Amino acid sequence: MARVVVDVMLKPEILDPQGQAVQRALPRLGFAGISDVRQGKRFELEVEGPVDDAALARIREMAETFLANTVIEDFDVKVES
Amino acid sequence: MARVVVDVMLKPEILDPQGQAVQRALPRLGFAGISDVRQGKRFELEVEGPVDDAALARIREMAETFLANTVIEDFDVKVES
Amino acid sequence: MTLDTVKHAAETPESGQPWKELGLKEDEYARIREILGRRPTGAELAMYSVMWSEHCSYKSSKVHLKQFGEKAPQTDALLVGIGENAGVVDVGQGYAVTFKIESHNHPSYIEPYQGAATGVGGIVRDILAMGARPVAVMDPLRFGAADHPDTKRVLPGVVAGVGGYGNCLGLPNIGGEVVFDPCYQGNPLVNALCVGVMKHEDIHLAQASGAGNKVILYGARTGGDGIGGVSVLASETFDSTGPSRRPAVQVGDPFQEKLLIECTLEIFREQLVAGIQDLGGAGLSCATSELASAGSGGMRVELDTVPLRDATLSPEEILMSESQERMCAIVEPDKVDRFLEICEKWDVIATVIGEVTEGSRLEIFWHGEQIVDVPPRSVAHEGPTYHRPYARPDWQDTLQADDAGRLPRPADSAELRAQVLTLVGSPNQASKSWVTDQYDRFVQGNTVLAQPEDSGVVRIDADTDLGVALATDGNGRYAKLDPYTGAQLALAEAYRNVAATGAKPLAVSDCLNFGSPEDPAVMWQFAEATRGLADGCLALGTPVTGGNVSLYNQTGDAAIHPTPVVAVLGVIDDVNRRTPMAFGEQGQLILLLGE
Amino acid sequence: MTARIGVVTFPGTLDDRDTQRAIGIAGAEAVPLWHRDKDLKQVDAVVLPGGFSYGDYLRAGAISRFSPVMGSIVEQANAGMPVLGICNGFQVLCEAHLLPGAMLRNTGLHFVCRDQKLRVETAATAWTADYAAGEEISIPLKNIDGRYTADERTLDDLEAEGRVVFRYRDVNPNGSLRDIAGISNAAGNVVGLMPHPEHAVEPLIGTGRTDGLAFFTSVIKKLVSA
Ligand SMILES: Nc1ncnc2c1ncn2[C@@H]1O[C@H](COP(=O)(O)OP(=O)(O)O)[C@@H](O)[C@H]1O
Repeated sequence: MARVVVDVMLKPEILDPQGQAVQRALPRLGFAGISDVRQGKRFELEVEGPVDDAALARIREMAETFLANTVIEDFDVKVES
Repeated sequence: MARVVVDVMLKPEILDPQGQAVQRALPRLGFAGISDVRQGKRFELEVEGPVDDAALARIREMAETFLANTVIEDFDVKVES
Repeated sequence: MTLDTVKHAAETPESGQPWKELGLKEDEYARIREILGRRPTGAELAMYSVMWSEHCSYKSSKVHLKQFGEKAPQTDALLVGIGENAGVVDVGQGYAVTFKIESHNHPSYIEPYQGAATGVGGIVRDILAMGARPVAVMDPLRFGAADHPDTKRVLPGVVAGVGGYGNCLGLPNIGGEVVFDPCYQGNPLVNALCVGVMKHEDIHLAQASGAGNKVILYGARTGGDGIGGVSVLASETFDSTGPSRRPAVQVGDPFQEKLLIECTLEIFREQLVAGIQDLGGAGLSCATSELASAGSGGMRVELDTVPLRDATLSPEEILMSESQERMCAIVEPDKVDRFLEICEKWDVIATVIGEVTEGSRLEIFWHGEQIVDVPPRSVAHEGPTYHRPYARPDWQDTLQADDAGRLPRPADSAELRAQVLTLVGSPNQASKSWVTDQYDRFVQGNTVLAQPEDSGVVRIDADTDLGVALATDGNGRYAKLDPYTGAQLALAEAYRNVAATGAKPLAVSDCLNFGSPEDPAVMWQFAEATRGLADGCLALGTPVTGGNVSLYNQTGDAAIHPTPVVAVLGVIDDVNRRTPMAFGEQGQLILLLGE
Repeated sequence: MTARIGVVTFPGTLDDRDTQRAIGIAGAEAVPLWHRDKDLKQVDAVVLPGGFSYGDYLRAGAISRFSPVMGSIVEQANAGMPVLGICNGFQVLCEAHLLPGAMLRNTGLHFVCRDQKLRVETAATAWTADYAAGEEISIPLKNIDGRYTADERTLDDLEAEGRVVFRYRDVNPNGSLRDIAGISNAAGNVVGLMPHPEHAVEPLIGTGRTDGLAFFTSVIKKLVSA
């Protein structure tokens, strides 16, 4: 069984109030030196069978049509070693 | 400027309703062969200054006390290359 | 490791058992051995320990709670009284209403969002299990000082959790309280109320009768979450991790609960269940033993059939798991197929896990071996009873002597002005809309009055405009000064708030939040408050139909103020005649009633 | 003839029964539709009601969009059938690409429940004919993922084509771009909005206003006269 990770982040031009809220809170908590925070989603998929090119292509399609809404989000697919 | 990523996932033994809903939907959408899905959060932090051990230790502390609730969540800190 | 079967337990009487770690006292463990005539198996020990915990057995409080029955006023309105999941009140036109208030204090301190969310989820399932459609929720809350850093952690999470769960279920939030006081710093109070509506003939009870009837577990899969939660709740420390490394916090899935509600209501409509129970604290241990105890026969359960989220769970853990969003139903064999069909329609997992037997024992099997063989009543209804010592604390006189008359008076108009400003600017007086605007009060399209009104009013029949009104009130500061009168004041306030809308108050539910019962001073507060509430209910003619006790709300030696929270339910025959709080038109007279 | 308006129930839909009641009050017959059925039971129009279908997990509307009933609705909507998406229904319509743009978490990050003032920007849709363009109405709003977002070009096109149907007045409760509360497709038969007209049809209930009733009377008139 292999794990494939899909990271989904808001596109850079889209306002991310969650990330901003985190960033604004940091100095109050005593953490300085973080100039920007973006918050997104991480999906961990357990894949049955081999993670070959065909499987990855299917997962990419799944990310594009389902896990991410590409009107507002970018995604990235990675095989976890 | 360097980027540090903090991944926050529900602990394995904790119910993940979101991941479960995604997994249950996949076969209906025609995606077979995914035996489990977990959904978590991904934070991308832009760090001013060098990401040395001291900086990473601080970020780890931030993750532990603020970004994650370690009662139910695990986290992982990675420097993005 | 060998499985600790009933047979094995009988053969190994001397084998040591972790009864202490599970929160049992020595004499309680001895009593279990006496009941069984042998040492309990691991699974039996797990069941007794959770069911005999303070949280499930009310062992410290039940000698006092008895008064609610003994002093119950004469009324025709009560269709089901104390003892069931929730009491049921006749509101006329063939309708019955069930309501109950419960606490989820300790979990909400550990994980505010999920603690509060699962608190709402739990009380909603209680109401559903009576046969009712849940129609509204309320949430009386208490936090530490408004400006304390930990309040900033706890409060937003609790409010988001109450809202996140209730909003997603589609239950309008029609009222509650937000109170700040330093005494709640390490012990916030998260109480949640749910009210549900049904026709008289739809009332369902938690009992397993009729040998051959099937036991069906439906809803979420069982996982390792919340195991030991009950024991942790019952003990005064959070760091006791109990026998297992599993987390004591549960994550709620309001979507699953919404499906459970619709699915269960459809099952009720087709009259497919003979008995039903929700799974809350103590999970399957509680549901199976309570169903069997209240029924006529015994019960046999094959634990292997329980759908799991985590295949590594031991039988003890499956019995103790507090995984949310589960229900247990007793179904006649010829109705099982239809039952499962409706569950499939709603994407709800349902499994036959056992059946009602001729016998009188609750028997549980694992891999074909018997691991539990107990008289169910001894688990569910015959737990220990404590007569804890109580005594009026010696500081009570000093406290009462320090009355408002000793406060300095404002010397001039500037000081008076400053005092008024301080008062109206205090977090306890300020508008609560920053909280309540995060709650959906419109969903279901029947909300007649909600925040900021004195009580919530919902229509329950759109044709006749029959409605119910609900208010919750409590004042820990009054109750600390005088627990007897303080409880009555809470009752009187909620009663007035309901009456002021034009509704007729009918019944009471209460959530009694106190410190450690092992402290005689706290126990005295508890005894006085229950006595006050019972006397007050008798005087007003409104019976207590059910409620909840939350003890051990204390940090070290410091207990919270005694905080009885009282909910009053009223009926209004025509919601068109409700009276809102705001002034009406210009020129109307303002009258002050009372002393 | 009585118009027949379908109301879809997805798992987790909350406002289906209220919407059915509102349709009845407006004088049409409400027909329940189930997410697993392709069959639209020959209704004349469809409402996708509010709620948290599939718990709003993943993204609001993202899972519902793939249900069998949506296949039929997309087909009929493209053929001109009036479709209204309220709140979660609006989110489903965006995810299904019947309407452009997407809905994001409110900028305030909280669930917001309030009596919301709106301006009706156009009466030229199937669902707003009984209003006057420029009219202001107040109806309940309740959401946490209500921030309407689209790229600049899409927004410019929507404005130019008169497809911004509602705009928030006084307060923009969720950070929606250009104060957009609701939009339509090019033909004007498909409308989506975040606030809840079905909660504003009876004087006694909710905010006590009936400003939402005209949504339903608009479409009924259109259907009956067609
Ligand atoms: N946690 C809460 N949940 C829901 N409603 C609340 C909550 N707290 C306060 N409210 C509502 O806000 C209104 C004002 O509350 P409060 O200031 O306590 O009023 P009062 O002092 O008149 O009881 C009431 O309608 C009350 O029901």
